[in-house]
Amino acid sequence: MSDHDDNFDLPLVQEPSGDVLTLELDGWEGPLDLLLSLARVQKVDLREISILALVEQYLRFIENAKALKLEIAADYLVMAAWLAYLKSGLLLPGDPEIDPSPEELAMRLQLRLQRLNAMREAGARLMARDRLGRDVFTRGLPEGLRLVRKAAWDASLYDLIAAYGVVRARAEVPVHVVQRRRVMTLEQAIDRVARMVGSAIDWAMLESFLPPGAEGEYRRSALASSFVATLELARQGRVALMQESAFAPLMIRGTA
Amino acid sequence: MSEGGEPDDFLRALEAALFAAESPMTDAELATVIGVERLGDALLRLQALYAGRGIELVDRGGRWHFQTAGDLAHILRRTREESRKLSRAGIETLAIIAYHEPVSRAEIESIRGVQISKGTLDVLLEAGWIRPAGRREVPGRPIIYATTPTFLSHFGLDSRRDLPGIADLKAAGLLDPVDLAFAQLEMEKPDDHA
Amino acid sequence: MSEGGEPDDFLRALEAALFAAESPMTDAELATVIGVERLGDALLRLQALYAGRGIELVDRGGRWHFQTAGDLAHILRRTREESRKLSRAGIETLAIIAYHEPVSRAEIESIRGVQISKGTLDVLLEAGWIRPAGRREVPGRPIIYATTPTFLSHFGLDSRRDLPGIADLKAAGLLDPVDLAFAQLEMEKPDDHA
Repeated sequence: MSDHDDNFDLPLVQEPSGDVLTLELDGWEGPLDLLLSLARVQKVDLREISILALVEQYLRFIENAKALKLEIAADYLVMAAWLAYLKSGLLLPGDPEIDPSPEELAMRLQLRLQRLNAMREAGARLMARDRLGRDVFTRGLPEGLRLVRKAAWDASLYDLIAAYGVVRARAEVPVHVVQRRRVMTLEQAIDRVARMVGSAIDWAMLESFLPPGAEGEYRRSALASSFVATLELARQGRVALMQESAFAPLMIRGTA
Repeated sequence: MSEGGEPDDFLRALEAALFAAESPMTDAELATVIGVERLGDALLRLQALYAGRGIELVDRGGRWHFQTAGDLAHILRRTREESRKLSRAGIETLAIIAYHEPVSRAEIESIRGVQISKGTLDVLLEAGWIRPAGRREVPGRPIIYATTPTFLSHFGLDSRRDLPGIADLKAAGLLDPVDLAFAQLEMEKPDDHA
Repeated sequence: MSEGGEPDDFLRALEAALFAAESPMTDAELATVIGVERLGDALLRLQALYAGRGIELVDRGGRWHFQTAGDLAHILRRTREESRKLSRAGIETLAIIAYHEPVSRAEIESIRGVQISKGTLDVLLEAGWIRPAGRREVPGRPIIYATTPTFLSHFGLDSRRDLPGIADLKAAGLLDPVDLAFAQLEMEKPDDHA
């Protein structure tokens, strides 16, 4: 594992310009595929590969690719971030608080690679079998039998669903509908916060001005609008705002 | 085997070639297929091997082929009832009924965007795949159609709920315009590192 | 005949029916064609009769047919059939469906670590090797896929138990249900309209 760059089984592609070598990322079907090829380079049983070494190879590979200013698909970067996290977990002294543990995550990654590898080999063995119509043949000139519960009209399930696909594709006029989302408008928020703050003398958290039971997107909308509303009300001198530190709760009080 | 022990590889190859052939073959063609100079008496030996069996090897004017023994002809199809492919209109209509049942003819036409001929529904009715399922209580009281148990068994479905939904069709690439789907067949590069 | 004298009329009729059939036949279909109640061990006797010959009788998931012997492939191989080669994605997807069936699309994707591009399932469906096999009763009720009898005959398998190495893979736990939740967490895609 010492001779880093030679370890990579990378297809190298010569750019037309001739001076830049690029790594062909298209050669891999996603990060797991790349990890598996890297793992295979360790030339040991997949059950015994070193996940740490593998993680380092992957990260180095992505670094190389970045250095060569390649377009790297987002999922490769997501995997790189995840592996960097895993690596730090594996290197640092074990923190029993973290669940699942880095060791468990490493084991699962190993298992996933084994599973993919198993399927890849299974596929190759399947394709290498004696196949009907290529290696073995049925009778070339069958006389045919008396019909036994065979419908005279022939159509397969595939024909059926493909036909429906065609019908739908033909009928489908692309219509884009903007989904109506429940939002709290700025006007509503100003109205609401002004009304509520009028009766409050003590400092109150911004969140306490949200409608009770607001959830999900509506809550986010209400929070954003209420925040802007408090800024507007503060500008008008109707409320005072206070925050002890960055990201601390935003406190509001009426000035009246 | 009656003609002295196991057939040799030569005879086995000849047997397989005749079996797989799509038309009767001459002595010379067979020799080419199995890669020998001449067949000698191999065809006669193979013929003897099959004597009295359910199928026999016959020589028709210098061309050889296997055929069912004459006395067993009753199990063969007498009327060449070709199983016919359903027309495109037929399969589309059937698909629409399966996905939307019960539907009236006008509804099918509006989904297909094309009129359907009377014959199309007749073929589906005759095949036993659809049945009239009452009338829609709207002006004109049109007949509505639904699929039958025969339909389900023919297409290997346990229930209509097993039909892939729109999202599945889309995911499988079946909602793409035809030429686009073809381009994505992904059958191209022979891969070397599988 | 090696298996004790001339074949009886019953065996002759069975042989003729299998030779004449245009597609693999089940035990029950064959019994109907030759007009008997049940076949008993006749298929196995016929299979023994053809052992070692250029043609053999095979059982593909309960459907029987004659085919040429595998060791004669070098003589009979037809290259033109090979023109459409399955992509690597196609081969892997087929293997996953065969070894894990029934599986949903999401499960296939989680094993491969990439999304299935449009057309991959389509190609396998069109080849008649896979079929929708109902839905998984989980949120979203995804369609699940399984292999077909055509798959078994194409790849010369008596049943799914004969898939190469399946017993070992099972024993090694490599075919256990996928930990979907974990896989998704880890492989989360930034967008899913690919």
